[in-house]
Amino acid sequence: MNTAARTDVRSRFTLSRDVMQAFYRLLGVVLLCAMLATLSDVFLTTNNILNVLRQSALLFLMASGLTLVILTAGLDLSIGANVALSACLAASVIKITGSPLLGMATGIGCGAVIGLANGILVTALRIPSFIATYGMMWMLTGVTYYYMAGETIHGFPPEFRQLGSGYLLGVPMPVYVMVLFLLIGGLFAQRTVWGQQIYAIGANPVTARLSGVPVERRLVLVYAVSGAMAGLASLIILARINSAQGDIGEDLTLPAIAAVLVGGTSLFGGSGTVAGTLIGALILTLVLNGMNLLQINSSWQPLVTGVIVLLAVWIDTRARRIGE
Amino acid sequence: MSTRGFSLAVLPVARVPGVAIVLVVLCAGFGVTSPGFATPANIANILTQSTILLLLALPMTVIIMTEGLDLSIGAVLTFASIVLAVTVIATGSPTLAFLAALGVGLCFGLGNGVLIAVFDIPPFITTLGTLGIAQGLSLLVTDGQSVVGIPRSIEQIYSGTAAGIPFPIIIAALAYFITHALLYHTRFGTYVFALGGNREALRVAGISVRGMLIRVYVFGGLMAGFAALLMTARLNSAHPTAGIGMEFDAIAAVAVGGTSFERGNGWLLGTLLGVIAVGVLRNGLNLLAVPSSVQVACIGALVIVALFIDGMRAER
Amino acid sequence: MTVVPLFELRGISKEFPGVKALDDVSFEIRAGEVHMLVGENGAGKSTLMKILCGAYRADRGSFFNNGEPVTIHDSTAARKFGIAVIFQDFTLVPYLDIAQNIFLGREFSSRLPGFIDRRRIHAEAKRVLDMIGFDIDPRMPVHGLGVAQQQMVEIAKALSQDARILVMDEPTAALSDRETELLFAMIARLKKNGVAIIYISHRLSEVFALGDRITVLRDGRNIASLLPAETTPDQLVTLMVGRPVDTTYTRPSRPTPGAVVLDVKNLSGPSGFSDINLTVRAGEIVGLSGLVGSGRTEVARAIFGADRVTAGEIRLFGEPIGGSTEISALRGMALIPENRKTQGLALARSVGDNIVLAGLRKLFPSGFFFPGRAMKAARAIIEKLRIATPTLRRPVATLSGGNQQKVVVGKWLNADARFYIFDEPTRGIDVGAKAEIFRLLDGLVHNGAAILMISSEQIEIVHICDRAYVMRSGRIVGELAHHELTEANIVRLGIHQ
Amino acid sequence: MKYLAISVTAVLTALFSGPAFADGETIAVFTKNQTNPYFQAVRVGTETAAKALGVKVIQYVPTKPDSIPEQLSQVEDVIVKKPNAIVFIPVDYKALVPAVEKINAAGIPVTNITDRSAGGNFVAFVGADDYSIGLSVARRLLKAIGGKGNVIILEGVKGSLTSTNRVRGFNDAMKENPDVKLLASQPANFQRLNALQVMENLMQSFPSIDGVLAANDPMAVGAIEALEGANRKALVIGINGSKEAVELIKSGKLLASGDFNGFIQGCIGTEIAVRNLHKQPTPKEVMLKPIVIDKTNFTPYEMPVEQRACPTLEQIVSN
Repeated sequence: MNTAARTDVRSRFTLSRDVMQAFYRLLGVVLLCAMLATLSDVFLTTNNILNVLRQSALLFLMASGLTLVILTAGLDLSIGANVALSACLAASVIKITGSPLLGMATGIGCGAVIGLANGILVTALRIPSFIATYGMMWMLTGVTYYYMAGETIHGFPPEFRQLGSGYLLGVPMPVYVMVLFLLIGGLFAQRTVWGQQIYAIGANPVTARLSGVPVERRLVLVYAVSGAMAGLASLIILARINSAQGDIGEDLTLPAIAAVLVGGTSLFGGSGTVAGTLIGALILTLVLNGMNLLQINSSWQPLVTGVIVLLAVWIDTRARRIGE
Repeated sequence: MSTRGFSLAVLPVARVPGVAIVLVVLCAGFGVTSPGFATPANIANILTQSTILLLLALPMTVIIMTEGLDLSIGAVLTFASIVLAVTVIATGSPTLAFLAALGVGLCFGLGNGVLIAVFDIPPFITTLGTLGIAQGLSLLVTDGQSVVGIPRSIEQIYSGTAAGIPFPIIIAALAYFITHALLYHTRFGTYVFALGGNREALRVAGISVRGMLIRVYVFGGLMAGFAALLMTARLNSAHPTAGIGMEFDAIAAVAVGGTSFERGNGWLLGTLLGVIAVGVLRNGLNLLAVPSSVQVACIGALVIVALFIDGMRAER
Repeated sequence: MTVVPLFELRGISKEFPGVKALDDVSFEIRAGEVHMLVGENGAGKSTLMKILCGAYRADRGSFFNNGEPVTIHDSTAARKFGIAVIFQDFTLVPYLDIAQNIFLGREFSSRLPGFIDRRRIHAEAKRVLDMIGFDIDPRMPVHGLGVAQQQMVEIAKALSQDARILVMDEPTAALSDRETELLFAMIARLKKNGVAIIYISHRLSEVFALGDRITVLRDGRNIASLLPAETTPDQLVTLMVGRPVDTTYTRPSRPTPGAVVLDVKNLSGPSGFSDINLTVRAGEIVGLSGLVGSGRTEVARAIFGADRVTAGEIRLFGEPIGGSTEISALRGMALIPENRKTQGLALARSVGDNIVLAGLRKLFPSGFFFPGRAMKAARAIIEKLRIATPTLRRPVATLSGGNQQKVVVGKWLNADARFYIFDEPTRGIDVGAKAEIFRLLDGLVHNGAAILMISSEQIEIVHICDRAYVMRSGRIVGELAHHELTEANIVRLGIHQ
Repeated sequence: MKYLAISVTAVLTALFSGPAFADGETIAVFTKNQTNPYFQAVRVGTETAAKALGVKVIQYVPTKPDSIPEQLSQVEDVIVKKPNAIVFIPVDYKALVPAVEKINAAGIPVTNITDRSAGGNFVAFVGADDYSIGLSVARRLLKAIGGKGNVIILEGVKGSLTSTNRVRGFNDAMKENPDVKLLASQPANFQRLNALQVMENLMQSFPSIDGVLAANDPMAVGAIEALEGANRKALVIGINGSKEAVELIKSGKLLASGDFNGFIQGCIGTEIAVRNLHKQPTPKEVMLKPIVIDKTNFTPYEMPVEQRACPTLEQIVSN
């Protein structure tokens, strides 16, 4: 008993299984990089690495919020549509007021409000998150289309565009944002009471409730955060492509979900990490980057992505076996 | 809770109203506001349009009852229809082509089943993966082009009628009754309820859970193959984007129909109503010339309202 | 006299990685007898039964059917010898009807291949249900049934396979007294029809009331096979535990009640209770007795804020509360729910995670979580409650029932709760551990806490509680002061006249 | 039950707020999606013309962008409504042939614009020749880089008629300039973000890029953003002559954009449909001249489409 006690004085509260998975996943990234490096001489250049990081930032920001939702055994299919609407609103606010800050506030605010709505549908109205957010996706898309009426908003002040295309000390801005939210997300999940409660809810909502955890409120929070992150992501997109269009968020949702799953977060809730999601986002981005570098027929992209998702999760299940 | 026999086994009590109410409201609303709506021609039109989605929603109901999911079904449909088109053009034999399409469905169904049952990969992820694979294959085979030049004999399957009833409706009706029989009158169906409700019960009864799971996904794949036939006949061609996103429409229809994602609590008739409700909504809005953007929002509203009503019912 | 046993296991041994679950156990069962199988959790009872029904394969040992040597390598083989098991967690499918459940996997075929003959299934099911005197429409879906009814279905299921040997694993654990009587009546009927019954139980009263023979397992070994007449409860427990234990835990001393901690007035709720009035004082253990289904759990949940209430008020330390488990927890109320696994614990998470869950807000008022501090807090609890676990990182699912229960209690010590509601604290816990749980309750009240304890075992109420309320069909029908606290009184109030 | 009432009324109000039909002739217009500005221009064109000609147009757009089955369903629904005429852009030029045949069978006159359908009978086809536009705008860029250097092509959605023809035009222009090297030709699905990321990745492989031929304006914009992000210079051309493109030309960021005038196509398509209804003679085919918009001639394009007036058929056909 004593020795046992001493051994886990330093050890974290997470199960060793998580560590195992993180290891497998990093291994995957390394292998992928090694492969690409041998195939393409430009892959390992600093520029390209920064480039990959910048591209993964967008995916990660959406996926990081989603990770929390999936930790509670929920799902948010509306983030793509959320990005679109938030981006369009933010864009027009910037256009009208000329104030980037106001625009950013709008984008994040809009995202958060949408998330809040999702949270209410799931908790107060008890609609399964899968369906609630699916319906929400359609409604948001409708509003976006209606609002944009097929037009494009473009040309934002340079200081705002720095957020997407700017550099600081030779590193692209989005990378800083990504790192920042990796830390915030990680701390929130691992080092706050709310984070712990979220894990508990994912593991067993009934127990959590009977242990004095305000399950409904935490769920609403989680969806709101997921929405806010989508809002943030929308700003990055805006700043990068310098324009907003109704279809901006299309086909961003499934990749984000894939990133979370490849990142080792379980759909059944209670286990997973934000850091894992970053790795997931990196893997998916690396694949696309590699394909462009090697100029592989883009038709291969969905196929390869699909195979990678399967592989990653299969390795997980194996890791769990060994872990237990 | 009523306790009158068989009906209970078929209808999850709390669920009955939602979709029915919505459907009635929609039909009443459109019937009043849009003259063209309540005509036999239009009703036939709505039903025909709903057939392909129904062919996907039926197996989706069964799959969801096993606490599973099949995100690949739309992409499999697409790939199957491409294979069908390519084969029929190459060989000129519709039968062979149809078998090929079924083959594709079978393979993907089998693949999903094995990955889920044997490799223990959660259905959502498995089928998300196979979705990518099917989509990729479709693009690779066609290079993004539609496949055209299909003999009329295939188109007949969609446009033809028997005794004034369009073939698609007959096929869909058959599919529905077959699925109903499977679900409520065969061992397969009984074990589907058990897969979602209590797998331990199956094990104790000495029935292979894995085998059953695989069968369920194979059923999904095969139905996708049938749907591919209708889709190809309808477009008189095959296109690598034709079925994109249909899996979510199907899942939504099932959920709207009152099948819950837990404990094998499913309701096949609800799925049928759900599919029709979506069809009626789209058709009615088109007849009213409602702007597309509003239509998009309405579809979302339909899904949420239907489940909202169910939720309210479930409370008491 | 030499009776050829209906079925016999000889020299059964079974090893799991690290543990010798069964060590040369021999066990025989005769036609028409009720054979009690007793022993602490982990003594090897369920392993033995799993081997009997073919779920596990023995490493060593032989089987004899009517004296003939046979082998049991899988469940179908076991079924061939008419061995059927009724597990604690039922193997029923909620959205199939009773008949389909009874014949699951053995459906009658109709002419069409693969199709089932529903009419025949229902008819046969009706016949079986009549046989056990269970009058219910076989077309009812199972999800609408109560625990007792589901158990009846399980039994019907077993008999429909013409079981000659019926294994029951703590069948009365979730039954009310009346349902228990029905069950016993049926067991008697089965005996007459020559069915042999292997009955696993932790309730000594049952063991002596029902058993024709008793077999005691301890640490995977067959300690004794004896007749009820030859032994006494205390001897039996000593055999089970391996050391003398007083089955009836007696509290060394009782603190004098202090101020009123909980005061409930005219509480009514939609979950099936009305006009509840009760008070609990500091230093008191107050019992809440009554039949299963009399509304005890519902009242507890409502007091804790887990269920809605429609009328009345709840005061904790004079402050009105209700409607929010969060507030209740913050104000120092604790609920130890009746079902550990589904309500008390997050089974997949670690022991440490579970222990700190309820206390998070108290331990980390800043809102920031520090694993180190959490570990310390958790370890303190583990030592205080003597929870047996190698590390804090072990999934709580791997602990024994007793230790799991301690974790659920420990959860609340961190939240420095001062009013505890225990709902069936000793369910599924073996005799040795029971005493420990009671010692724990005792300790709590001596530190000034107040306790409301729900239990179906009147004997526990009588020995542990200072006072007790008795409920019947959603109402409190009486309060028994310490001197009038007897099983007879509880039963008299509890059951319908 | 209260909730129920609320939700029901909610649906009703949501549903039956659609515009009612006006009397007089109605023309149903089919476009591919609600997100691409090009089709918005087309819709505006049809509406402007309709106002001028005193008819009513109703827009039908798939709720899922470019969804083949859905456009087919919408056609089937519209046939039930029997509008007087239809102006039609097929989501896919081959897969929608059955839809056209259904329209023909219903005896509704249908005018085809933008993407030439592979089958069915049309009153007329109004379009611009993707190939020659691609050719001429590519020539413009290749001339600007002095007939030599490294060029990248950003293709549209694989297999779409528009993309195929425009890229074919690009390639033929390349053939005329043997000294120009084609570094890569990758699809970016007509989308900004894709173009941006594809471009970013390609820039890693190719240190020197002189020109980018993008098959539509959004992709051109994506490429420009990518280049700016990496502080690299290259001439970029796009196609469509969208508002955004014109502004970029004005500010010198975009070299040129091929004028694929959706507005005029909308106008003329509608006008032909109406003339046909009035039994007036109509040309079987109207092809807009390939015009390259650049610094020299962008001014007329600055006016937002909503404010432009439709040219008459004669004006178009004559010049």
